[in-house]
Parts: sequence; structure tokens; C-alpha cells
Amino acid sequence: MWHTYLISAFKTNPLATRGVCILPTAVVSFLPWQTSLNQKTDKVRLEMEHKDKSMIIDGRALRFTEGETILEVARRNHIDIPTLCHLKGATPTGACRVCVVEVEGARTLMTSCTVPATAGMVVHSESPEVIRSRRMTIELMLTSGRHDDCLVCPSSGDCRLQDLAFRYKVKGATFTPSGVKYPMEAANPFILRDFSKCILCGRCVQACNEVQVNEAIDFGYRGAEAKIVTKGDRALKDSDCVFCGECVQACPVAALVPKNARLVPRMSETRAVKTTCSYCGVGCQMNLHVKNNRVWHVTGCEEVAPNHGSLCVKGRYGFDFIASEHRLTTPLIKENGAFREASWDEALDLTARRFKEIAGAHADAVGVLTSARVTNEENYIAQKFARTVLKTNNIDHCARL
Amino acid sequence: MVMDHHPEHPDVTAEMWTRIDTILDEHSSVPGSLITALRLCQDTVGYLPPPLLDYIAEGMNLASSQVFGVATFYSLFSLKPKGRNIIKACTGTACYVKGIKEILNHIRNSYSISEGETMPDRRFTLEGVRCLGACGLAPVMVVNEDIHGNVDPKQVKGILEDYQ
Amino acid sequence: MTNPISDIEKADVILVTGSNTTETHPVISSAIKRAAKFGGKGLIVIDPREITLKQYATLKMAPRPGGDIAWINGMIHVILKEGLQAKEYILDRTEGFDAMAEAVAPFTPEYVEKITGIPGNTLVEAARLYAGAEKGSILYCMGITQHINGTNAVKSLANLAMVCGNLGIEGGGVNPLRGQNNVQGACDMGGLPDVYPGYRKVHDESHAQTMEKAWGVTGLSRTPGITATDMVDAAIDGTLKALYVIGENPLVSEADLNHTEKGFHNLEFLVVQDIFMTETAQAANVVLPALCFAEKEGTFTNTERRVQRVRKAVDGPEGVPADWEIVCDLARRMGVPMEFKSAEAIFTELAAVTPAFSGLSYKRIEKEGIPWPCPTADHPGTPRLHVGSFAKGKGTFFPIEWTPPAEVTDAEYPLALTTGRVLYHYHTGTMTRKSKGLNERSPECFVEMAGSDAKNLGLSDGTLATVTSRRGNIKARVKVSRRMHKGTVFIPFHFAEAAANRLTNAKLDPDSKIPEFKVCAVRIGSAPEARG
Amino acid sequence: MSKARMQLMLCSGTGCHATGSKRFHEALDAELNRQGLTDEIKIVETGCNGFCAVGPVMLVQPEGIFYQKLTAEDVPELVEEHFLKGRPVPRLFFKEHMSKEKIPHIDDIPFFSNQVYRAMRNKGAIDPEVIDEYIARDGYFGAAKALNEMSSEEIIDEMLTSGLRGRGGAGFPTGLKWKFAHSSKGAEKYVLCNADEGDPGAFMDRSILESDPHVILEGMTIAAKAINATKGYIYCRTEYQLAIRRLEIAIAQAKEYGLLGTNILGSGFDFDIEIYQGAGAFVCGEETALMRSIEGKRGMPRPRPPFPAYKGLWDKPTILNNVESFANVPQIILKGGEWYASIGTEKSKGTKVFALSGDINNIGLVEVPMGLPIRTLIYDIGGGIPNKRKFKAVQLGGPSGGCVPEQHLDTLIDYEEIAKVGAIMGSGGAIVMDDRTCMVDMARFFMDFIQDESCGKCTPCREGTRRILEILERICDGKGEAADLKSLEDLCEVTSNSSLCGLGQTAANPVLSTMRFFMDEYKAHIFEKRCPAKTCQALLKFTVDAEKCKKCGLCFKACPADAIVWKKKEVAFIDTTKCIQCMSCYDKCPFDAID
Repeated sequence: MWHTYLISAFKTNPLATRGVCILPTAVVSFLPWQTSLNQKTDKVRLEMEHKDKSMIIDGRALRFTEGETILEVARRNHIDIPTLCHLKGATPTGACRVCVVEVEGARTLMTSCTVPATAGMVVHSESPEVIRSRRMTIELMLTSGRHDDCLVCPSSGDCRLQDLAFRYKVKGATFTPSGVKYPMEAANPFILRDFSKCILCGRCVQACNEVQVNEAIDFGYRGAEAKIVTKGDRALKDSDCVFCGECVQACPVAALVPKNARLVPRMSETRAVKTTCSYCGVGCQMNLHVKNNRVWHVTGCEEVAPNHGSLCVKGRYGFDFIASEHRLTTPLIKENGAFREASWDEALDLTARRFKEIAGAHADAVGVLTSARVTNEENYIAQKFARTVLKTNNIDHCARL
Repeated sequence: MVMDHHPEHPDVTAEMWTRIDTILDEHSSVPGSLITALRLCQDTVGYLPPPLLDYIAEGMNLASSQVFGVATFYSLFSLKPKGRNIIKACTGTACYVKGIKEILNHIRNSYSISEGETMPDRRFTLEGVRCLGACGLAPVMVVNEDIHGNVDPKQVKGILEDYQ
Repeated sequence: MTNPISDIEKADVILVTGSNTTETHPVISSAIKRAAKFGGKGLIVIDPREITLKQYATLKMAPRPGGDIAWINGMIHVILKEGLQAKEYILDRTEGFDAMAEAVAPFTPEYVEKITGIPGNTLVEAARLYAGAEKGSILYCMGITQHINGTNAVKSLANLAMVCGNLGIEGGGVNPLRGQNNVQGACDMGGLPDVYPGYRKVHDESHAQTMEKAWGVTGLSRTPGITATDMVDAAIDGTLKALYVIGENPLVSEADLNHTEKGFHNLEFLVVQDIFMTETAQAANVVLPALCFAEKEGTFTNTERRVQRVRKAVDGPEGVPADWEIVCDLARRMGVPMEFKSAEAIFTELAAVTPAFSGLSYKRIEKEGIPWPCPTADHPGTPRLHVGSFAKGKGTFFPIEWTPPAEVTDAEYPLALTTGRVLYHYHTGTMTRKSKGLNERSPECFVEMAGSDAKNLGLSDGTLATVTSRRGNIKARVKVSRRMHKGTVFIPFHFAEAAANRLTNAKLDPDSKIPEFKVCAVRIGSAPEARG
Repeated sequence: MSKARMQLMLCSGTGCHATGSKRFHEALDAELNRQGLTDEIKIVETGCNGFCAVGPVMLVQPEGIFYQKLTAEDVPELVEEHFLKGRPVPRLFFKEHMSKEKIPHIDDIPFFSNQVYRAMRNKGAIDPEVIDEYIARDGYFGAAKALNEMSSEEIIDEMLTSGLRGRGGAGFPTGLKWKFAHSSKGAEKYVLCNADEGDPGAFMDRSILESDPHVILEGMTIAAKAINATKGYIYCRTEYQLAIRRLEIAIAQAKEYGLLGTNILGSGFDFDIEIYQGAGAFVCGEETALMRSIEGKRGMPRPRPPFPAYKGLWDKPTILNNVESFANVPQIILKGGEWYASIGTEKSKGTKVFALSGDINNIGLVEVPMGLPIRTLIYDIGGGIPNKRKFKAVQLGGPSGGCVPEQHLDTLIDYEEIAKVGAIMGSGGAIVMDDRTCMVDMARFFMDFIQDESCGKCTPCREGTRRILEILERICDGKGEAADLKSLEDLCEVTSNSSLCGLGQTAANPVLSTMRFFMDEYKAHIFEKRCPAKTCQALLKFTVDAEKCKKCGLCFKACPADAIVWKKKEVAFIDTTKCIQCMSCYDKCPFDAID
């Protein structure tokens, strides 16, 4: 059998057991991990040999459906395999290597986000080997760029790398931090790009290219020089970026944060209020992040239709009108061509009186323009007002504009 | 896109634009031909200034960021102007063992350029390249189309003086 | 929309027309782009401009503005000629096919090319692509409706969809993308001159009686009211004397603004209720402040008819009530009590009187919105309309004739102007132009034109130009762009100080009363720059 | 073919071209013209002969006389003496390194006589730009047999019987790869040839493409039939312009002859081949990266599964083999798998091409049977180490491989045997290093290369190799610490174990291999701040051996830093505080007195 002899070749090679010595192309490719089924004899495994579509993760026999990845099977069964680059709705890239697991018989650790479950597969999600690899991977991330300032970092409390460092007790002290390679970019109204925090997980690239399909950013350069770039590696404001902020929502660290993130309450300090966007007709579901009676951030709700987390620039960043100093706060009455402030009673009494006079004198001489901007309840009340109080069907709104 | 006007760039002449338009016409509908189109455009202009990359992206109907990503991934492509003469010093193992480092040092001392750099007067561009597969002649230095094998560091200056 | 947004990615072919989706409905555009780019789905984009979505298109067409019915009829013509229609579907589920077939008979590819400029073979390919799909979805927006024959264009699109059996199936449909957050809701709730909530006609006696009973009133008017655009004319001729404007800004958004302004200034009494001092509020006798969406409870209905919750996140300006509270207060002061404790209480009443909403409650839409019709408390909602059978039984084909736009280009006004939105602004800019960031991205009006047009006019990118139509003129900077075809220019309408609607033509579609925003004739010349 | 009485097989490969074959050719042409010999003596420009070290070379047929180091000045004598008078010119014969014996016949030269030609059977024997010459040597007979007489299954069986394993490095059974792709469903399938030869020190693919382009087309056509593909790509380095040109000519000729394109040889089978020029990225040797590159994207590998045999180029079933693998295919089909398997070891059949370079006398390209001891390769074929230096190690497999030291020189050439000593067969680069090569520096060199060529996608490869390089640089700079050895081990393990693709997974091999066999050198660098091979400049402390010093003063004159104190008739002294370790004195000293 071809595979057994190949495996025996690895086993006899002292370096091969460390997962080295074979070139990219082929051997790895076709190694069926199932071949190792007989290596150990534990009871569960023997039972499983005759069952189709089941596998073992951390000693638990689990069923799966065709095409499910190890990660999906694990998550469905509340086995917490950590991930970082994995982005829902996008093709798994296997880039960050945080979700690696040990698959018996496989030559190297495998990324659980990309490998489909197969019958008889035996997986260890937290073996010493796995933990060792994760710790080194996290260590390498923590010492790339600058990750030593959580105390003043806007993403603190809302940072996947911080969570991972905590979970695996990694401090980022083994190597000298590689420091700032590319300068921070803040030359646009919405998004701050801090490359010293970027761990090149690629979630932003996928959010931009696979979720929103705006294709404004991509990987640029190569190797240690790799950087997330726009066209011509220009600033976002001079690129094809449409500032939908999908990348900001996807960024697991603080490489992409709202422009003013350092000046306003951190996401983790705010309270989220779920609501519907008030711009176009898509009706995106969004969270308004509130603290001290003020909206500081807006994020898309990931679990529900119709937008599943996506927003556009207006929905995500066009909320400063709420707290605008130009808001009308008191009724105004025009006298001699100029407005003066008035009390609610005065303004409403005046209005009621004039409407009554005009409507009383001429049928259908009063009209109401209700609004495609206000709620159903308010539209209902407006038309009810026109029809029952003003006794007219002269009600319309700008449906046609 | 209505491709009815070209961006302005000092290094791209009207004839070059015509040639570029032809290249883009030929390749825009062929899937996967971006790298080929980039190579041909670079052959036309000498390098790939970013406005040209944007133009190629529009012509090929690809995202400009993707085109930039591709252009900066492959070492063949240069986004900066190159010299009239290109020195390619092979940095493969055989040439390394046989002392390419010293040759690079000599060039650096004589012309004040390091790997990847171009002289201000654009006389030379120095590139360290992957194994040229001429290990039998190590160390190897290629100037434009001419292969110079078994190069002695002392000869370097003599060889290069022929290229102006 | 007849179909939900999630159906877009289930279609085999998507036809988008009259919608610059990436700028006006960015999140929906993502679904379209995903389908085309990753789903391997066919995408046909028809628009006079080379909009971003065309980069993803399998096939694209650029008709001259005003030619929509021609190319739609043309596609049907090709489909019938080549026998690609859904014969069983037409037989079983529709009526009026023969008259429609007769109407499209003259629309040969050659004839369509003459009207629209679309090459005949492209039209044939488009017809084959759309008809060849098992499931074809049509998405359209104002580019179709804002014409004097907009209603007919929509009917033509419905003809096209029915010819191919694409109405009432998953992944199909004729789907208008609604421009405003709650335009669907405003219509559903009877914010229209001719219908009560749930689209029951005001002139229908039985409906009127039902409503009188439900509301406990008598004497509801059986005469349909007048539309917003007609209100302007009525104000000018003095029959309309007072107007109550709630959260709208017609003095920027209406066509032929000079005309609209005249009407508004002729009113005896104008009340404007808004969150900002809008251009319309400036003209008011009384201005009433209101709360914005983040400060109140309620519901919006999105373009796919999904009724979704709006929740209060912050307190509004002190003492300012919600719009509904103001209206109720006004009613009370006018001697007709309208008392509600909360928005939810209003919803309960409106659900009770609107059959399609009967099964809805705040509780049911707590987690996720539900698309109406939802007649009972255990009904799951209706993501797709016309499944199995049409609301009226059979789907009706309408024979549609093409008519030219109300105004065509000539020697004096040689360019066709079309108007629309940009990504960073929303409608008249009441909210977005208060946002520093959005304004930084899109600070001023512009006139977008082809390089060749600019060259012929001696204009270059960034020069200030005067754009003049028979109705007015504005100044805007030239934006030379590869998105424009020769002969057509584009101006966004968000900018009050250079309002595109000073130029547009207020000629209405006779059925929908929609003005022809999308095409008029203009001329452009360079404008002297102001000093200092 | 030709009616000429004598054929001059003149090598025009890159090596000989660089040493002046073109000038020689012109001179020879002129002379033959002048003498009116053009009809009876024919010059054939061949692809690379393989013996690049002594180029330009020429083989005179049918006699089999081999001339080396030819110049234009040699032409009159050659023509007059040999071609007219029949007296070969001994001064241009090959000279044996040890015995200094002059050897006229190619078959007697050990460099050639120890070789067995299969993949390179046509090198130097045909004009690569003339299809008839290829056909005359049984060219396209294999394809004809495969297309007209064999089923896909039979072809695959023959390949399995041959035991041919991927010559690109990993050694995966070629037949098996084809079998998977054959069983994979899909109307569109692709056959790809990896000619993006990237390992430093390997140039066999270039040589085969230049000297025998048709064999690749034929091999790919047979593969296409086996998996039922209709389209093939040769992914070739853009630097290989000569190879690309010859391939273009070959494709055009094959199409003209009906050997490529539609209805090949009347079999009803269609197959077309396109050349795709790479743009310079080592990682594109990795199969998924190569496919991405053909798709016009960044050559970043993607995780497997899914494997290319199921989802490859444009997500269609795809096989990828390298040039040398394909070069073996036509003969296997023609002569049978058993014939091919008749030489070699139990698990490694047939031959393997090696590119010998570095500190070795007979630099060049050689094809040897599997099972040959490495020692024979180095000393008999390679002619040993020049300048009486001591052999230290041979590096096999390039940046993914490892070093074979003296004590393992008797290891046989066999995938598994080589792997046992910590190296890999790889693509066949064999770089010989003598005692002046520092193994820590060598590891640093490879890591520098990998670091440069890493695509940057996955964390361990991007960040891990950077850290490994950092540590190696520190050690070479004399700043290494004891803890560095542990860090190196940890980093190497995680990089090997957790990287996404083969590039990262094998990146640490040169480090692990040198640590295994040359730990003493690492320790010398770290603990004694000494580079035993005198390569790491920062660690050089030069002193003058008073006993060897002849007080000549050459070192004093050579020193650019005034660091040498010397007076006539006195032993020189090196002031280490001024010394810049430039090695000028070391190089200059005729008596090896500086150390």
C-alpha cells in the first residue's frame, strides 16, 4: 500500500517526525489520515470503525455531515477551538494557524477551519503539541509590530489577540518587538489604519473582497514586507475605498479602528441598542453603541437578515447628526419674515387654529406631506390625522423621489 | 468603462499608450492574463508607474488593489524607473559559495548602489536575482543580455565600464 | 420587492436596471456582486452610465436616457422570436399575452438600436441570457420609474419577468429597490392620497365604511386627494392653502424647483416638522422640532416588506416629542382626541386595521423582522409574493408602447442630463450634510461627463461650469469620468446650493405622478470663478 | 537526416553561451565556408551538454571526440588538423583532474561514462529546434502508442509499474497522482508542467527544456490522455528566455505535424499546451501557488485539502509534474514500466538528474541511476574537490533540504535513504562545500532566501522564519547566546509543524540539518566567538603564525586599514583593534601564515 510505505518513510526519518523533509508538492497532499486508525486501540475508536460519518474530537465520538470542517463539528458540539483569521461568510484561508489541531496520522498540524471532517478521523484540539504551536504563533504575533500597550488601546476588551494571549498565557516577551514598519494612516474621516497592530490575518481583505466586494484592499508586497494595501498603496481616501467599515468590524485587533477611537469610549464600555438604519430602504439591522446618552459607534448585527453584519458608510459613520448642535430644539414661529422661539403650547395652538380655520372654510384646502423617513406608527397617525381630523385625502409623501 | 482618455505621465509617451491599449485589448477578456499583461506593459514602458497600474486595472476590469498586490508580489515587476543597464547578480547557492557577496560589495563601492537600487543618472540598476541556473559559471553576473561567468571581483569594474 | 434580498444570490441571472446599486443600496449591491463574482451567476446591467456594478456584469448595456421601454420590449421580442418563453407558465398563470406579444412585435433589435443605441447583437445576447436562466431576478430603481412613462416601464419589466416565468418563484421576481428607509411603510400605512392603510381605495365605499367603523368616525372623504407634485400646482392656483410637512424637504427634492418654490411661497400657512432647519422649514410659518430614529420607538418596513423594530438608544433634545405625539397633540387641540400610550399601542391598532399586518406584533419581530403579508399570529410572513398564484388570480400582461422623453436634446440644449445620488449623501442631505466625515468625502455638487464631451466643450476636470436647462441653471465643478458616455451628463441632487432639481423637468407620469427626474436637456459652459 | 560525413554537436546552452560558444560558432562557420566544407560537415547547435565547467564544448560525431574550452582562435587548427586531415587536436581534449591524462572520447571521460541517460537522452544529440531530429530518436512514438493503443487506465498502470516518483522533490508516485486526477470528475481538467525551477543550485529543468523541448510536450500529452485533460500549461521562469523560445518553436512544429492540437495523430484526442511565464516568486514552485499564479493572482498557497487532483487550476481537477518527471514519461510508455523500473533501488526507480556545483571540479549536469552512492557522484563523476581542499558537506535539496556530511557520503541515492540522513532528494541541486564554508552561515543564507521568498500569508512562515534568521544573524555576528539554540529549536519545530505550505514546512530544514551535523560550529560561534571556517567576518581575529611567516610584507601592503605592523625582516603583527576583517591579508599571504 502506497500510503503505508510513505508513512513508514516518515517514521524512520528522525526529522520527518518533526514534520520536515518533504517538499511542498505531493506527499502531504494525499496522505489519508485514516490510515492511522489502528495505531492505538481505544475502545471508542474500535466502535467507530464501523460507523459512517463520525469522528473523534478530544475523545468524543461526533457525527458530522459531508463537507463540514473540523471546526464546524467542534463548534456545534461546544468544543472551543480558538480562531483568529476565520471570517464567517468568507472562504477559510488557513492563514493565522491559531486553529491548528492534531489529526492522527497527519504529518503536520492541520487547520481545523479548512480541513473537512472525514470518517474515522481522530482529532486532538488541545494536545501539548497543539498548545505549543498556538503559544508560539501567538508569541510571534504579539512581537510583530507593537502590541504592548493594551492599557491605552482602543480595542482593549474587544480584541481577539488579547483574548488569545490571556487564554494561552502568552506575554510576548520572548522576542524583541519588531516595531513600527509602516506609519499610521489617519488621512480620512472615518478609519484609522495602525499597521503596527496589524497581524496580517487577512480578515479585512476578505471582508472587503468577499463580503462587501468593494475590492479596495488586498495583500501587497511579500514575506516580511507584506502589508494590506489599496491601489498604489495610497491612503484610503485616495483609493477605491467606500468606507463601508466592514473591515473595521472584521479587524480582530486595533489595526483598523474608527478614526476617533482613541478619543471616545471604547467599544467594550458601551451598551448596544439594536435598531434599524434610517437611511435607504435596505433596512440594515445595526447596533448603536451608547454611553452617557450618546451614540459613539455603530456596528452591523451579524446574526440577522437582511444585512448579516454589513453596513454602508452612511449607516456606520453617518450618525453624528443625532447629536448635532444644529438640531431643532424648540418650536419656531415666523413673524415679519423672521423666526422667533415659541413654546409648544403656543406653536401647536397656532397651528391647530389655522388648520381649523382653513379646513373649515374650504374643503381639501389643507394638505399633509408625511414622510418616508418616519416610522410606520407615525405615518399611520399622520394619515389618520389627515383623514379624520382634516377630513381630506390630501396626504402624500415623496415615495416617488 | 469608457476608455476615451489616458492619464498623464512623463515616462509614458503617446506611442506607449497606444501599445498599452493594444495589450489590454488583447488580454482583457482572457482569464488569468494579468501577469502577462503587466509583463508586456513593463516591457513597453520600462517599469510600472502606479498610474499605469490603475489604468491596467481599468482596462483589464480588475480591482486596482488586486493589480497592485500582484505587481508587488512578483520580483519581475518594478514600480520604480530602472536604469539603462540592468545588472543582475545571481544570489543562488553556488554563486554565494563562490563569492557573489564580494562582487556586490565592489559594485556598491564603485557605483554607490545596493541591491534593488538605481543610480540617480539611471545608468545602472543593481538587482540580486534568484539562481539563474548557470551554477557552472558561478559566480554569475548578467548585464542586460550578457552573461558574465566566473567573475572575479577585480574584473567587475572593467566589465561594467563597457555599459554606459 | 416581490422577493427577499436573500433571493438575489439564489437567482441564476440577475438583471439590474436604473439602479446605481453600489452607491444607493450598497448592502444589496454586495449581494449582487457576490453572486456574479463568486456564485458564477449571470449579471446583466443596463444603465446609461458605466456604473461600478457594470464591472461585475456578464453583459452590460448603456441605453440613452429614456429608452427603457424600447430595450425591454426588444428583449421580449427576441425571447418570443426565438421561442425562449416559459410557455406553460404563460398559459397557466397569466392573461393578456397576445396583446402584449403584438405590442412588442415592432421592437426588433435594429429598431431598439435606433432608439437606445444598444447594439442589436448585445440585446439578443441579453435576451438569451435572461431567458436561459431557470431563475431570473430583476432589480430596478428610480432610473426606471422617474420618467413620464415610468409606470409603463415597470409594467414592461413585469411582462419580461412573466414571459420567462420569473414571478412567484424563489430567486426570481421584479424587485424595486426602495430609496428611503420607510418609503414602503409610508405607502403601506396609507400615506398616499388614494388609499387607506393596506392599499384599500378611498373611493371604494366598502373600504371607507370599514375605516369609519374601525376609527369610530363618520364622513371620511371618498374623493382621492392630490399628490405632492399636484399640491404644488394647487398651491399656485390657490386651491391648496395650508400644508403640514412632516420630515420631508420638497424644496430640494421636487423636480423643477423654481416652480415648486413658487407654490410653497403662495401657501397661506405652512407647518414643517423636522429635526433640522431644512430649506423647506425656512419657508414655514411654524417649525416644530422632532425626534430622530435613535430617540424613539417604532418600526420601519424595508424594501423587501420586512417590518423591523426601531429602538430608542438615547434621549432626544429636552422637551421634544416624537412626531406621532405632536400629531396626536394637534388632533386633540383641534378637538378630535387621538390618544395613544406608546408607539407599540399605535402598532397594535394599525395591525388590527391593516389585514396584511394583522399577525404582527412587537413581540414577534423582537429578534428579526417579518415580511408582510402576515395575516395571523402564527403566520411566518411572506418573503415571496405571487407564489403559486397571483394576488389577483392571474398575472396580467400589458401591451406597452414606447414614448420618447418629455424633453429631448436639441441644438440649444445638446446634452441629456440624468440625476441621482452619490454614496456619501442621502436624499436632500438633511442628515448626511450634517456629518463632517461624509461632507469631507463629498463636499460639493459636480457635473460628471465623458472625457470627449469635456474636451469638445473646452472643459477639464475641476473647472466650474454652468449647467442650464429651460427651467434654470446651477454652477457645479466638472468631473471628467470614464463612467460617462458621450452625450449624457450626471448631477447628484443632494446639494441645495446647486440643486439639480432647478434643471429637471416636472412633467409627470400620468399614472404614478412621478416627475421625469431622470432625463432632461441641458447645455454646459464654463462659469467664471468668483474671486477671493 | 543529414548526409554530412561529420556532425559537430556544438553546445549552445546558457553556460557555453556565456563562455563564448557564439563567437566560436561564427568563426567555425566562416572557416567551413571558406574551405567549402559546409556540405560535408554540419554544425548542430544543441541544448545544454551538461558539462558547463569546461565550456564551450563540442562533440564531433560519429567519432565521439569531445572538445572543451574552445575559442575562436582554435578554429583554423581544428578544421585543418581534425576535420580535413583526420587528426584530432589533443590540446583541446578533456584533462582528468587527478591523473592529468588527456581523454579524447566522450565515453571514456568519467564525467560522462558514469551517467545513464533517460530524462536527458537527447541532450547534445539533437538540434532542439528541429522536430524531425527528435522524431528520428523515437520522438512522439510514446504519445502515438498512448493515444492510439492504450486506455487511460493502461497508461496509469504503466506509470505505476515504472515506479516513477515526482522529480520535483517530494517524490510522490507520478502514476498515483494521475490516478487520482483520472478518477476525479470534471469535463475540464488540466495538465501543468512546473518549469519554475527555483531551488538555488538546480538547473536541470532549464537544460532539458533547452536541449529537448519536445519530450516535455510528449510527456504532457500522454498525461493528458491519462487523466483526460484538454489543456496544458508550462509554467516557466521568465528568466529562461532561451527555453521559452525553444518551447514556442517546438509547440508550433508539433501543431504543424498534428502532434498537438485537435485530433492528435488521428486518435480523436485533443490537447493544447500554452506557455505561461512566471514573474519571479520562488513560492510559485508550490503547486497551489503556481495555480494561483496562472490564474493571474498573487502566488499565495492555499490550504489542502482540497487537493489539486480534485480542485486545482480554476477549481478544476489538475495534475502538476515537473520537467524532469515529464521527460521520463515517453520512454516509459514506449519501453514499458518494467524497463524503467529495471534500474534503481527498491523504492526509487530509474535515474535522477543532479546539478553539481560549488566546490567541485566537474561542475555540470549529470544523470545517474538511483542507488548510486553519493560518494561516486562527488568523486568519480564530479572529479572531487578542487585545490586539494577538504570535502565538508554536500547540500541536497536546496532551501528545503539538508547537508550530507563526510560520514554519510556512502548513502545511496534513494528518496528514503537520503531522507534518513536529514536531506532530501529535492529537485537535484547538489552543492558541494569544502572546509572553507561555514555551516551556520550556510543556514543563514538559506533562511535569508526563504525569508525573502515567503509569501507572507501564514504567521509561522512569515514571522517564524524572520525570527530564525534574526537569531542566525546574531550568531554569525558573534552576539549569539546559549539560549539561542533552544529558541532555534522551538521556532524550527513550530515553523515545520504549523506552516501552511511546503515552503514554510521545510524552511527550517537547512537549520535543523546543520544543527544535527555541525553543532560544534554553532557552539564555536556562540561560546568561543569563533568561526571555524573563517567565513563570518565579525568573528575573524587574524593573527600571524610566526613560524610560517616569511616576513615578505605583502600583508602589510594589502591592508587597507593600517592594522598591520611590519618592518623588513620582521614577523608581521596584526592590530586587532584596527582590523576590519576584510581578509585582504589572508588572501594575499602566499604562505598561509595568517589565520
